[in-house]
Amino acid sequence: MITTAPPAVETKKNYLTEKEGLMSWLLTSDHKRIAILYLIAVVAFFFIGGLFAVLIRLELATPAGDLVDSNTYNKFFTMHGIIMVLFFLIPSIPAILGNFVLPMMIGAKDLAFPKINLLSWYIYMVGGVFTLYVLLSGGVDTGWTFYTPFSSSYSNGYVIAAGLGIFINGFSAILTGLNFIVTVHRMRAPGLTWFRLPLFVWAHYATSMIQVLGTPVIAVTLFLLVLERGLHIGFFDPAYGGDPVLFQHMFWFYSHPAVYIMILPSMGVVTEIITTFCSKKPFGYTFIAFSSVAIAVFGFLVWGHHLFVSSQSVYAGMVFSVLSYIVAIPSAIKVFNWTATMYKGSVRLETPMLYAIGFIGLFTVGGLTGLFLASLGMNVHLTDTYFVIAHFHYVMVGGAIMGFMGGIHYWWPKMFGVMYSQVWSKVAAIIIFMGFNLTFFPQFLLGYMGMPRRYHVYPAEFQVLNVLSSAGASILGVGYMVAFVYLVWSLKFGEKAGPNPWGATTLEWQTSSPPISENFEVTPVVTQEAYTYTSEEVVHVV
Amino acid sequence: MGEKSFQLFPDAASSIAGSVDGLYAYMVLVSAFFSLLIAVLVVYFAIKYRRKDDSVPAPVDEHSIGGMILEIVWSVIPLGLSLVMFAWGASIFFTESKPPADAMEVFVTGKQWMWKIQHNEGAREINELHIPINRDIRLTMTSEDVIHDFYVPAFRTKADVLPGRYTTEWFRPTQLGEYHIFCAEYCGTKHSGMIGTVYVMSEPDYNKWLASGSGEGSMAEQGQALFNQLGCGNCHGSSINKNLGRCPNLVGIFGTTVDLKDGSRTRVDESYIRESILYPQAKIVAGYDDIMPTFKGLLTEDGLLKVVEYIRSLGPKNGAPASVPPSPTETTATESTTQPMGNAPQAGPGTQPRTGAKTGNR
Amino acid sequence: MAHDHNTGGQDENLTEHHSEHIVPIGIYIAVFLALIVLTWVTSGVATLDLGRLNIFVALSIAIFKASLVLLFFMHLKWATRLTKMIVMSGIYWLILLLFIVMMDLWTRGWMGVPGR
Amino acid sequence: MSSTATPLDQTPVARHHFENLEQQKDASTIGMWVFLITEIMFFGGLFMAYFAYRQAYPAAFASASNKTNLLIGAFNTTVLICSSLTMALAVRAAATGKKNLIVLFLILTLLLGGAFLGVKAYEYHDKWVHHEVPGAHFECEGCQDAGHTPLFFALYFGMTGLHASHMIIGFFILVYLIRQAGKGAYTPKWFTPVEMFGLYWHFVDIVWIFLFPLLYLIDRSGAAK
Repeated sequence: MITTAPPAVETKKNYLTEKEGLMSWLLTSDHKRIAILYLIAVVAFFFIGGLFAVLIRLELATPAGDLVDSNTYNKFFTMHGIIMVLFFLIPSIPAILGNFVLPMMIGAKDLAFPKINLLSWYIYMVGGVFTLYVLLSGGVDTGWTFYTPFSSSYSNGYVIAAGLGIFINGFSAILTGLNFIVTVHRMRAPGLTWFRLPLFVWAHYATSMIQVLGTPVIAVTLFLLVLERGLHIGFFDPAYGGDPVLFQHMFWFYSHPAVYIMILPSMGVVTEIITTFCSKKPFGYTFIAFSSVAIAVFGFLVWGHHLFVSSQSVYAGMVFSVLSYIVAIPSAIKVFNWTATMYKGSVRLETPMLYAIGFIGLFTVGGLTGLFLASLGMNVHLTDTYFVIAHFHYVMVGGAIMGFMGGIHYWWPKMFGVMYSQVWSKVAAIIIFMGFNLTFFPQFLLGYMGMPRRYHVYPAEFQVLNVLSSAGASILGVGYMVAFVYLVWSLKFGEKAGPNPWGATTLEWQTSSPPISENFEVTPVVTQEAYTYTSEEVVHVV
Repeated sequence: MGEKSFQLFPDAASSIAGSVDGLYAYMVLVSAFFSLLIAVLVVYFAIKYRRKDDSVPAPVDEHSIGGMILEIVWSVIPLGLSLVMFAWGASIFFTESKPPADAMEVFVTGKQWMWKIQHNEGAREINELHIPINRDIRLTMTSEDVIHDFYVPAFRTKADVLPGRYTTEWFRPTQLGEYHIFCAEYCGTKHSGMIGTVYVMSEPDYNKWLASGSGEGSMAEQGQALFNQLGCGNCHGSSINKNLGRCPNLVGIFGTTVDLKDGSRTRVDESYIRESILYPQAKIVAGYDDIMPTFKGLLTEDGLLKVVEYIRSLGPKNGAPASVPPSPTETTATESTTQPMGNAPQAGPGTQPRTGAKTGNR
Repeated sequence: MAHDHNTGGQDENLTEHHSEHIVPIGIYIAVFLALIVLTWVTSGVATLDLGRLNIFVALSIAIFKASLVLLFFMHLKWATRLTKMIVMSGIYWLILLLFIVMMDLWTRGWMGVPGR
Repeated sequence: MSSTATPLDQTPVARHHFENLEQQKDASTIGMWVFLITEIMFFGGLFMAYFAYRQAYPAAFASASNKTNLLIGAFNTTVLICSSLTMALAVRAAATGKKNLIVLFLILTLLLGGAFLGVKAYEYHDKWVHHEVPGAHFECEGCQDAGHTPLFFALYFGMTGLHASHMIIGFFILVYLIRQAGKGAYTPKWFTPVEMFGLYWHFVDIVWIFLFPLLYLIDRSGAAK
């Protein structure tokens, strides 16, 4: 694929060392440095959100509410949801890995609007500060879904501050998406046609479409909610003549596609990892590429499956149900194509590949259980139970976070020029996989038995499964901690990684590790399709 | 329910539970098949094609293994299987959405954080629901504050309970016993305390329970009392004094479709009556002026339900599909409570007073 | 090789002068007059009782006016295919939002069961 | 609007990560249009709420809409269309390199926009005086379905308020542009900020073109009474 692969010149400074001092980071417009800024902030939010998860699982280890009172518990799961969904999952892969890798993958020096990129980080931080303020001043207890009229007229929490935090944060996602769209259209290296693009880029392009088209709707919805709560101007509360189901429509118009914001980039990461570690062109390139776009487009047509029991009309429910089944097909196509890519590949079970395989397994389960929830008759029984919790954690933790971890491990040598411990990283991957399944599989059973979500105390017959789940959560937590420790350790003590430790073919591996500030010594010219592996080109360094 | 400390599968205690479980079994089978298929293939490929030296495999020509055909196969088969899920689920949902016409009426009001339940015969209970086995039960539900959700896992059904409107849920219990009622829509601090119990009883036990209940009269009677107390009859008239001219007479309108002033039509159902009491000007019947004041704030949700039930008991015009002869048990159960209905004048052309009263009292 | 070779990887024929299209002043004036006239026409028509046609007429005129602004003031008429696609996707998604939610609101009550 | 950072007093050059000026302009144009579709969706949420409630409570919307002043509304629409024309002419002046005309037309745009906001402020004040602002003291004299009329006014203030806030943001950018244009920052080779702001201003105009019939023109004939 590549014609210019300049050797890493040792004397040339890389993007990490070229400028020094805090201000050089805070005022940078280098997409790679902004990615690092995001990495630090997003991981911090991940651990805050994770702390709440730990507290939730601790409380649920016993049926009675003996650790905290109901009000506190409600704040725990609300903060867990808000932080994990809006401050971790949505920015995680696009803003960190996408920001870092996407311009390099298309042979560009930077994103189209570097200053807007930095601005989006600051907006994210301002949104984050609002959220932390909510957290420290007493929390919010509405659930991350903010359903009216509870949120607008009954909740005692800091709904307005939380709503503003999410509102502000939304613009960060919009700007990132806008930047990616323009970059992919305008900044590709010579010769890099659409069908030579790495599939990671396709996935991010589709993600950006959702961010740009969906996020404004949640912003205006929360804006109306804040008006209703703050000024008692009625929009959704029946007491003012409003329709609370309209809020749900507007909320899920964004928040269902938001699930695809979380999973599509992860799918892109997994595609990259699988092709690299099978040294093989992905099976069905065009199908994987177009399935990303199909998910983004059809993903906007299915939000009503969150409203089957909400007094939405039966006929609307039927339309949403059948559309939900149709949007499942592109995901199925991807899973089959990944599997087929491994066929007759040259499989190396390095750490990123372990995460990718874990992703395929967990995402398959997450996706298939989504089919249960798309079915009207089944949804009536299962919605708002732990089945839903298990389903979306299989998709978001088993899918999105596995992809994130895989991506971090895959591009870590590129980002920092160092390699982490191969042994510990594999151990951590296996611990995370086991812990995850132990945490969330019992929740499927709980859900079918009817345990509702957001329950602080629960009947005794649910305890055994809840204890299993809590045990799994502690294993999962250990897994993440181990990963955190050896990754940080590697920054200082890790072995130096070459420019292309995995023998990958995409453009970002054709420059030094860490890259120079301009990414490439010379703008690369692309003459081949993506993922063309030939025996000579692969440099196996590890 | 209570004595079991551990179980892996919920009780199945309603007529719908069997079909939901059947669909569940189908979905579990399909999911298990595909999960295992993918897992086995991935693990097998990972082992079989594990890299042994640094050579790179010859690229696989997608055409040689029928790439396009494979893509079509693995798109179409899952689509077919999932459309079965859709059709099956939709048919169950349709059944769940359409209560049988002769279902027994129970009224549910959700409130932070309790369930208030009123039986048509007048019995009232909190966080408990006593119902007879093998009878269709129809819940008409509303909320006084936030959104709740009435969920009985053993019946495999739930529906949101919203403020400002009525929602409906129905089931037919098929197993004696006690089952959980959960609030399944997050409703605030004590959300997880908003639970209750359904007691499915045999018919005689149920009648006995009903007889020991309160003597406040049936829902419709209490509704009629409110109707008179608020002076509604002064304008809307009654069955004897049918035409006062300024306001539509309410006898026999329930379930019919009326023409509105703005040229559209609406069906007279619980929601419409509710809206007309609270927002009388929203949908004015053709030929009348907007002279009715709002009763917002003057009626509680419970009271509103009673008035609505009273107007329903005035019944559809004769021959309307909703009037089904009551079953013998109902007659015995409601015989005594129908007497006060005699206070309401029961004449007038086109109205079958006894049937109307009993229809309402079912 | 960089400076004389920038379009290889980019979308087809996007480098023509899309933005510098100089529109004759006459077109601007004509569009402007049309917009003004339509504003007063739509205000006038609104005072007639056309029943359900009223909203239809009002929205049609509004859509027509918006199209004039888009095409001429915003130069969409001379814009690249990509720009047109971006605008169309925005409009498409807006219609999606409006139409699908209205689909729910319109079909409520068809069952004849409250809340279904 | 990244290009606002471009140096003013020299021949414009592409920022380092662009191959050339053409690519940079292209990028700005696409970026601006993508931004505008996010704006479409942003207002779209309010339009959604509007249509939902209008179809649910037609009588309330009809009578509440009659509380607005048709003449003022039509006048203000005219003012805004005029400002759109001057904006279009400002862009044209930039493209043809007439520096003084740019400044003139931008100032006209600013003045017309100011007139629009002034009229809007008068209307708000009028509503405030007549207690037609949703809230505790709300009343709507002679309105039908009084229970639902606050919804109309909530949407009225929500939609026109959001629209006005876009205009106020536009004001600040206009002032900046006028200053830069006065310094001769925009040449036929590079006038991206003026052009991008033009797109924004016309978009704001389009929003109003829809708000006007939706808020002012319901049942003006009084047929529903």
